[in-house]
Amino acid sequence: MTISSPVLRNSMRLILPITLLYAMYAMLKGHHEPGGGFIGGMIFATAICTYRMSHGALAQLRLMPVHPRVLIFLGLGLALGTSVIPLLLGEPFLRSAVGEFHLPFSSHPFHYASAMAFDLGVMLVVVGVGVGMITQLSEELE
Amino acid sequence: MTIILSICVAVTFAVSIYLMTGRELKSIAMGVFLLGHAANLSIIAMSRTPVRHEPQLLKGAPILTEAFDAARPMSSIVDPLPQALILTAIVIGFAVMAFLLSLLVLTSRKAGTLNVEQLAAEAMQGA
Amino acid sequence: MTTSETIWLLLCILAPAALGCATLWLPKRAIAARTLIALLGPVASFVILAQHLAAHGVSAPEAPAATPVIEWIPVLHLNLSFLADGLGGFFGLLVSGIGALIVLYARGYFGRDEAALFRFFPTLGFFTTAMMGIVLADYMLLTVLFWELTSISSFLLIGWDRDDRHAVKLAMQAFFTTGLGGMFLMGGVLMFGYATGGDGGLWRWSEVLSAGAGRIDVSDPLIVWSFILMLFGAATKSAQWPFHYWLPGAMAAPTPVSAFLHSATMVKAGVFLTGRMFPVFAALEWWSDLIIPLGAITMVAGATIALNQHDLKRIFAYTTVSQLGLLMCMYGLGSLEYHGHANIEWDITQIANHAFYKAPLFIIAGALGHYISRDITQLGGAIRKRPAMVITMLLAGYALAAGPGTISFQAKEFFLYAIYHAQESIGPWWMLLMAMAAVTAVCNVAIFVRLLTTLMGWPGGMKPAAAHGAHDEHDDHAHGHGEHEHGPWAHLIWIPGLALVLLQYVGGLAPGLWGQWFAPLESHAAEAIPTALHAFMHPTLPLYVSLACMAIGAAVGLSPLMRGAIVDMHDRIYPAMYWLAVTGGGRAFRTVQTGRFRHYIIFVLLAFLGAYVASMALDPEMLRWPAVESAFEFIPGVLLGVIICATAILMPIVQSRVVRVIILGSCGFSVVGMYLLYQAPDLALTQLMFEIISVILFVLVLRLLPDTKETDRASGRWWRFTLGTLTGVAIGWLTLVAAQSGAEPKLGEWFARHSYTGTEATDGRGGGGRNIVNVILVDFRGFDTLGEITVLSIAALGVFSLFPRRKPMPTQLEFEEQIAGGAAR
Amino acid sequence: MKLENLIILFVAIPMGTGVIGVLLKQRVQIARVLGVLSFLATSALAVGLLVHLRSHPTGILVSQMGAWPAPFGISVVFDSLSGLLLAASSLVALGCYVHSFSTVEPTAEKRYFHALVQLLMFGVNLAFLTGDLFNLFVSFEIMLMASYCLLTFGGTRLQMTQAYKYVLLNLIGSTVFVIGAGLVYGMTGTLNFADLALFVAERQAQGRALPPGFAALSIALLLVFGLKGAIFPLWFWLPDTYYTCNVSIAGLFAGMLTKVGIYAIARTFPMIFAHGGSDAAKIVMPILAISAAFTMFLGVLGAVSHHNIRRILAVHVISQVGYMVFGLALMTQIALAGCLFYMIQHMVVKSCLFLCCGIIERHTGTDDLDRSGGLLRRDWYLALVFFIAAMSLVGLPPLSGFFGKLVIVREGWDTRWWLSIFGLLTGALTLLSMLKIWSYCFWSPQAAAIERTPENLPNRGSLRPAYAGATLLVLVALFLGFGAQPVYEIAFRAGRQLADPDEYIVAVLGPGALDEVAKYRATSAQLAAGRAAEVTP
Repeated sequence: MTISSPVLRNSMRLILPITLLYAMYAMLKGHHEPGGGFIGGMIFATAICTYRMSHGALAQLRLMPVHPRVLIFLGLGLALGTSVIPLLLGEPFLRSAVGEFHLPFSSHPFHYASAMAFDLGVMLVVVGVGVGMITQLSEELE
Repeated sequence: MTIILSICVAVTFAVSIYLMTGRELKSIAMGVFLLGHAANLSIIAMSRTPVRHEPQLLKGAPILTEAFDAARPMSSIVDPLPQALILTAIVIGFAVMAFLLSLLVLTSRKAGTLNVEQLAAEAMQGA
Repeated sequence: MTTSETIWLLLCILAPAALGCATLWLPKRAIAARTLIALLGPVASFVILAQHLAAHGVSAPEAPAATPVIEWIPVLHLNLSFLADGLGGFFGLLVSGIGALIVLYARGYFGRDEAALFRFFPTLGFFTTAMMGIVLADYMLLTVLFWELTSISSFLLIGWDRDDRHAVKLAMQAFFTTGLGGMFLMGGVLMFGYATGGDGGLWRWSEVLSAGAGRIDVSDPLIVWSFILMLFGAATKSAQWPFHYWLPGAMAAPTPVSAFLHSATMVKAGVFLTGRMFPVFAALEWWSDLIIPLGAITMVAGATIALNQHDLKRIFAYTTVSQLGLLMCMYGLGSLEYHGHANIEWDITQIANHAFYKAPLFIIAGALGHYISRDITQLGGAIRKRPAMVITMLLAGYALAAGPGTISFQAKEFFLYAIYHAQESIGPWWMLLMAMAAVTAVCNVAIFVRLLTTLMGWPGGMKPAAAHGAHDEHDDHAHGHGEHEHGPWAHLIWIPGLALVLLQYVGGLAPGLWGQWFAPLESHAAEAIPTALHAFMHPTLPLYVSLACMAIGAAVGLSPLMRGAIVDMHDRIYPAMYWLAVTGGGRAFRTVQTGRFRHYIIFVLLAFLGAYVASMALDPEMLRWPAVESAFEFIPGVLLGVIICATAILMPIVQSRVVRVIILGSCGFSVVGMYLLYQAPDLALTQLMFEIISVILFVLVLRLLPDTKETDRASGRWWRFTLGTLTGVAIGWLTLVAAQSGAEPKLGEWFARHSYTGTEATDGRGGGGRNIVNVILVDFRGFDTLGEITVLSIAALGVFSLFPRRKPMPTQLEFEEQIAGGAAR
Repeated sequence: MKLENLIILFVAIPMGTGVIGVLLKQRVQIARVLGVLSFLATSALAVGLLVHLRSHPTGILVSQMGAWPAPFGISVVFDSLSGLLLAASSLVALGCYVHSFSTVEPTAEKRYFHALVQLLMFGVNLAFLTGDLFNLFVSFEIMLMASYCLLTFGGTRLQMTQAYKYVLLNLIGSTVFVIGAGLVYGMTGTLNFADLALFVAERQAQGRALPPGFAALSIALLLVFGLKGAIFPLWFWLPDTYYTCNVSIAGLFAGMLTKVGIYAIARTFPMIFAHGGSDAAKIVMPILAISAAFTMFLGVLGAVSHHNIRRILAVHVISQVGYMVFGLALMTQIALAGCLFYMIQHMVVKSCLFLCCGIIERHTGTDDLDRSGGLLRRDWYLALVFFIAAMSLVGLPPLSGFFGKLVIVREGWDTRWWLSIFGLLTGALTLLSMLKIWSYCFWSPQAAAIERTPENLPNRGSLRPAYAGATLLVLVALFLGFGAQPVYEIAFRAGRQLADPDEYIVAVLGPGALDEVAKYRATSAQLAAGRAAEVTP
């Protein structure tokens, strides 16, 4: 399904990077403020799907040159991986770690939680699924 | 508010059952969509708004500005767990919905109809 | 006794099956070797058992001595322990002894048919093992176990002609009937164990027998019912009326099977069980009330139908039914007291008597069928063709007629005396019983007279003219053998019969010898077994009756009356049951399983509503109107609620699919608003994004689907509306009740406290995040999330696999090319 | 590594394999090897743990996800109940999976088949392990989602005309489940099974009533679990769909899916919702009893009346579920143990029958009884396997079904004797239906309708995995029959722990959890003693 409107095409070109960046931001800050992997992933996926509508399948492919299943694989793998690692250290499944480290040019300590890696996995899965489903159904339509 | 939510749950549930007993799989799918809302609204009712008389937007949202100290009454924020449950439910509901819709597409392609009566008749023939 | 005795008896039970299966490893051609090995099985059983009985003697009935227990499944009261008392030991010897003869007979019967013998010996061994198990088991459940194994093996043997659909049906009939009985036997045993104290109850025959009346409360309805259930099992297995139909049907089996299973052994399992139960349950009033009529009716029915048959095997099958009825009746009469002691004598002799003439009758029937025909009308003057066989048959037939000089005569006299004595307890009913016994005797004599005149070719015998069609079914050539065999092996087809029938005459002519063998096994033998002469010297009513029966029987046998080949009307019982189960059951099933989704959803919801209403009746608290403040305290909330409800209600009303999608979307957005009111920003954001994606999906899918309008009758709408409303109210009310229950949010509070930093409870470990919902999602309940993203992934995989890619996805390279091409253009 | 931490592997291994399977779409051989290894690992782990825990005082291992203490973090609990079910389900999965190598079409196999099977088992294992109501919902969803995908696998027309019923009915179930889980939290403030059991025990010890609506709520959850377990009158999705899917998958479904529903009832109702004669128990137990009678009897009638092997087997699943519900309806320690044993034996046996059905179809090209016959002559080994499995299903000794039925029927004589009678009758009718298959398929002259040229005769080599799968399961079934003793020992422990959840509560919530309850119990015992003392003089 493609909507061929020049306005949409051009505005999408502008909006897309911002949206994708915002999606990443929403995911990263999710631990502290509204947001998180699901929301970030959905925003990301929606953006890509809208881009596909305005620019066509090939453009989407250029933007994301992998089959969505790879994203699903990576996402699930990341989530499972972060959950399994504590097991190897003799801790229960999914045990999270929290800590802080200082970035070179920042006075604020960067607060991290291992759960964020998990959240990244969630995001990847959501992107993969959202994009995958819409792509598949659009292809059926074409 | 709880009463309003309960009414919403009742109405959405009732309508979705009405739709699901229909003959056309498309309207049944709509019913499924509504059913998800009914479930989510029902769970959010469990979180009991903290400020009974004037719920203000996001004032008691479960986001901490500082560490939650033991002295602070729990009632200053809403119960976060129902929200987490709903979030999970939304996502799962979406997954099922998406699959169901794809299934409908394929069903109409293979069987040529989405009318449940016709589908049943066809399945009987096949047996 | 030591554990080794248990092992020996186990070996005794397993030997026939083990050696029978061992024949499978020998080459198919080595018939002689296979016969010998198969023979070794029952012989070994016989020897071991005889040795056991000789070494340990036959225990007194009140104090049965079971072998020590080897634990198998003690929690279920199913262990290995064996009881070779008089009854069990006798049956064991009978089964293994006749089993050995049958192996030889099978060799003669099947001749050089390698394939048949190849299959036959293992199955026969399996059966012999099962039968030995029934009679020797001490644990009641072990008896049940072997009981069912006999059903299985007899099924395999009846369905021997597996290409014959009719035989297969008869095999199913037999298995179903005895299997049904087996189920109830199992139920009865379980009920008995339960009623006597569950895990501490009586689960072994030896305990049951020695506990006797002391621990068993015969007035307990559970005990009564357990007896009735067990009796039901015994009755089906022993082909009691009206379940007797399966036994004549089982004649589809090859004759060795008929001779072994359906005359001498398996059908006696029910009698055996009745004998086992006798010392315990005879105190029940139900015992005589149930068993005597059951046995008597079976006795008469079997005998009269037998008289109207042409096929030798069917004749003998029905006389077997009759005789089984007699044996049951005998145990029934046994509970009636005569001068203060049980009215039963020499019960084991009566059982042995039947085996010793009925098996030879079958054996010769098979042999005659093999060489001439099994149809009695075709056998006129058969003595000239096969004298040895005919003489054997007539010897056995004489015993069937209970002529003086056979053990059969004494057995019948005992039975008639038992009826005669029963007048003390049952009053005038004894005359009816006596009449029934007389009818049976007349029929048996008539059958013998018919056999005699026909086989000898004397006047008065059956003539072929009387036959009508279908003799082909009645010969044994169908069991696959080519030309007749010659040489010593060929005689095996009748010699085993002669060997058995001679025992009848040993007992009849030398009762001392018989008494020597059998008296130790008998628990109900008051005096030495009398000679026939004794009866004539002391004539009483029973003797007159039996003499009269002989005279009338001879007359009936010679007269042309009752010589048709009728079909037992009970043959319709099983087809009727089958029809009821298959057709009737199918209809019943299809009334609920209609194949229509609408019906299903109605059934499900009605079930839910029914149970819901029932639970409200039990829990009236939940019907109280919850104490809540005004519903309209917050206007935005009310507005959003109204929008949600309104859009929901609009959904079924509008038809246009575009409008529907818009409504669906607006409903979703109002839900988002509701989440915001409920202080749930994460939820609102997520719902918003999913709403967008869902709407995109809906639009996509709706474009892929045909656009058809829904039609439904108005009445349909009304019940849909009612059902929907009721369910909605039920769920809504439950929500309200739960929300007002005022339970403290234990989990939620803990999560809030530990979201960022920890407390002592967690050694200071916290989730490290300020957004509690997110911390719950990725940390506290991250496991849920892991599952949730799996669901998402599976759904995606499902969609991918539903629509296989028709064209391969352009690879990176192709795609570059296309870009390049596009640029060039 | 601590033993407790290991139990998560039941979930992690299939999930990991499934995730890798997503990527190994085209590399079928590697996926197969990995899949077999995964099921082997979980089976070995389950059996090993069961053996290891035989001497353990309670036999319960608990792992807290994320190391958050119970009831706040999600508990994963391996007790006797879940242990037996996990062992059985892993073995069944292994058998069916191996069997699928010869029945799933090569083109279809590349459509994420391996990943879906693994993820299905992820869901099933999680359902057996989890100690949290909402997590149970998640595991149901994983399992259901995977089953939707596998059900429509291949996308034939017949599948498409039936699959929607399965999806939609289960969807309603899931929705009610999620509402139910939410409301349970609303009423009790907790979701952890042990904590819920404690909540109920505390209320009962104090003599306080449970919150209003608790009975109705448990009815709603019963609907959900019953729907999944295919009990009367909620089974409709099952007979209409199971016969449409690939036969290995049908075997997998028949073995697992209904058992998960029954497991959920067994896990939550005796311990929580219907514990100790609460209001909910007063309504739930009669409902279960009536439902059990109908489930057993109507189910078997439906099975007898069909004339296709697949349909007979599919409908039979229902009838056997009836026995399990029978055990649940009695809710005594022993009956629960019988129910558990019946569940595991039925998993194995029913799957085995489906696998046999797959091989029969390869021989005859159809599952129509009228058009097949004479298989005994052609394939005695298959006949043997089928016969053993069929007789186990019927419940003839000394095969596994007998031992399952035995305990349940025995317990039934006390209060629900009519159910026991139904059970026995059902057994006989089951026999009839199995004999029907046997006599039509294995005996009977070979039907003339089948014309088998050498080309379309199945290739023995390609069927080898199918035989291997069926053999594995029949061996397990034989073990369950002849080796019922050790299995029953564990099952009895499970029954005891379900009927009296104290051990479970302590194992999950820690040693001090029951202190309060014990105090109340002691007080009420004193009171009762005092009252008795007052009455006596």
